[in-house]
Amino acid sequence: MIQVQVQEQLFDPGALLHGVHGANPAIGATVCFTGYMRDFNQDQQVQGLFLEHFPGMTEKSLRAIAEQACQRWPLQAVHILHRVGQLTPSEPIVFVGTASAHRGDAFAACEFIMDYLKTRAPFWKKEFTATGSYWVDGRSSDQQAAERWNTDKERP
Amino acid sequence: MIQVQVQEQLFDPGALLHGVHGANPAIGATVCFTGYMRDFNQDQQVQGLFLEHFPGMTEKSLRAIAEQACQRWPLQAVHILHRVGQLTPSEPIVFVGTASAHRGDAFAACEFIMDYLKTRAPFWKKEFTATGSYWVDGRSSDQQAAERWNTDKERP
Amino acid sequence: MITVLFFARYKEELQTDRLQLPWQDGWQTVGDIRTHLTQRGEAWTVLEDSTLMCALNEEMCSLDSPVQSGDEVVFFPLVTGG
Amino acid sequence: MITVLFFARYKEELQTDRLQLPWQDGWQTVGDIRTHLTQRGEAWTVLEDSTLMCALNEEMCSLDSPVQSGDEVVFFPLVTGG
Repeated sequence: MIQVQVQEQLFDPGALLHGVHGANPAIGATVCFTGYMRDFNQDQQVQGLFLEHFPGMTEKSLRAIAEQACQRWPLQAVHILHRVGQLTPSEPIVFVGTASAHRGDAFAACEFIMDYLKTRAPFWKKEFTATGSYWVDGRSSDQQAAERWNTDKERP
Repeated sequence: MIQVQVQEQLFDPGALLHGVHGANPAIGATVCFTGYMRDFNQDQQVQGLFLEHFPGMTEKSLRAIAEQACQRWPLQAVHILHRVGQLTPSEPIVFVGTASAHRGDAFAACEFIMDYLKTRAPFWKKEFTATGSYWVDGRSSDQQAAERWNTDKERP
Repeated sequence: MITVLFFARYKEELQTDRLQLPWQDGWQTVGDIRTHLTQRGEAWTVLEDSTLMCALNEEMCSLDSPVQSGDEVVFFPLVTGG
Repeated sequence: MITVLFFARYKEELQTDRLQLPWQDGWQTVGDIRTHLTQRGEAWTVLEDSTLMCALNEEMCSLDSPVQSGDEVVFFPLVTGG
């Protein structure tokens, strides 16, 4: 029910969406987040992106996040795919799909997984621009987004 | 940028997801909700679903909801597709896709559109079961979900 | 003249999806049209539904919305799309 | 013996991705390993980064987490995936 993939190859978010539903007639709602590489960040044109990760921990940490989501909400499917290595603008970077009987659970779980992934999974981005390459700084807004879920409430 | 469709024919949620991104390198995030027909509701096996609508108002009301979302959040694309007529279990009923530079806006806008669609767009479901056909009652939980957005806050 | 449309459960229970009502002096709001209809007899009390929704000329409205001759008024149960 | 790994910006600034440190009596926490490293000189002060994250044996941990000989300790900047 939980599927986690870490890969260098390009992937097809539309095909993954179909897999999240998987023709299971108990599923009433799927929510699919796809993160894409932008060609612009912090006032600079970005030509490429390198995604470093910590192979020993990456899949383990994504699976742990998916399991936490399954404990919080009744889910029929969770699929997380994250790319690593070299990317070019407009390519998809990450996909998170959740399926549930009801839409509120699928929405909350999908957003929770993204917020946790952004702050707890060992990935680092390096952007390549005309003036050089730069490690992307972690953002305090991402930390705050993850902290919203630290209460007992199901919704932030 | 806003696309609204109301149709009887089956549709492909994966193909729509691709359209929401549309290879626009300014888009950092897409969130796609797909609602599917379940084969079970209120303790009864459901064999078919008929979706009635008010043709004069349907597209207009969906477009108005999409426009409200665009006023609240900076969005690059909104796509709403809703089916009408006769459906069978596991078929997709509705698709809402949003695209933005940042994930928080795409998530909030997609959930907002679904909450408003559930309470403000003229669709009615009739379920066909072994014991007869029944109009689905509107749910107070849907009304409450929509009311969450009545504040000035961007997030409920 | 007022055109009145019904959808879903109301349409089935009333066994009609459309009426034409000659305009009556004294009608001011969508609620007045509803009151006129519920006085038609038993079946029409379906329109006293506390969750009734209404539209005026293809826009959602409230029972307080003002009507005038030529308007199209629509009554329907809580919507259940999505 | 403690194995120490570095990622991303730390790895580049330290020009190394892996160290083996002979075990020293008195080491109790991941923070003690960091203190030991920052005393090596200028470049190593990168590890005094207030947003430094750490992992112990492939699990996220805090600077208070206890270490013992044979452990793998990892230091890295705030993660930025997704």
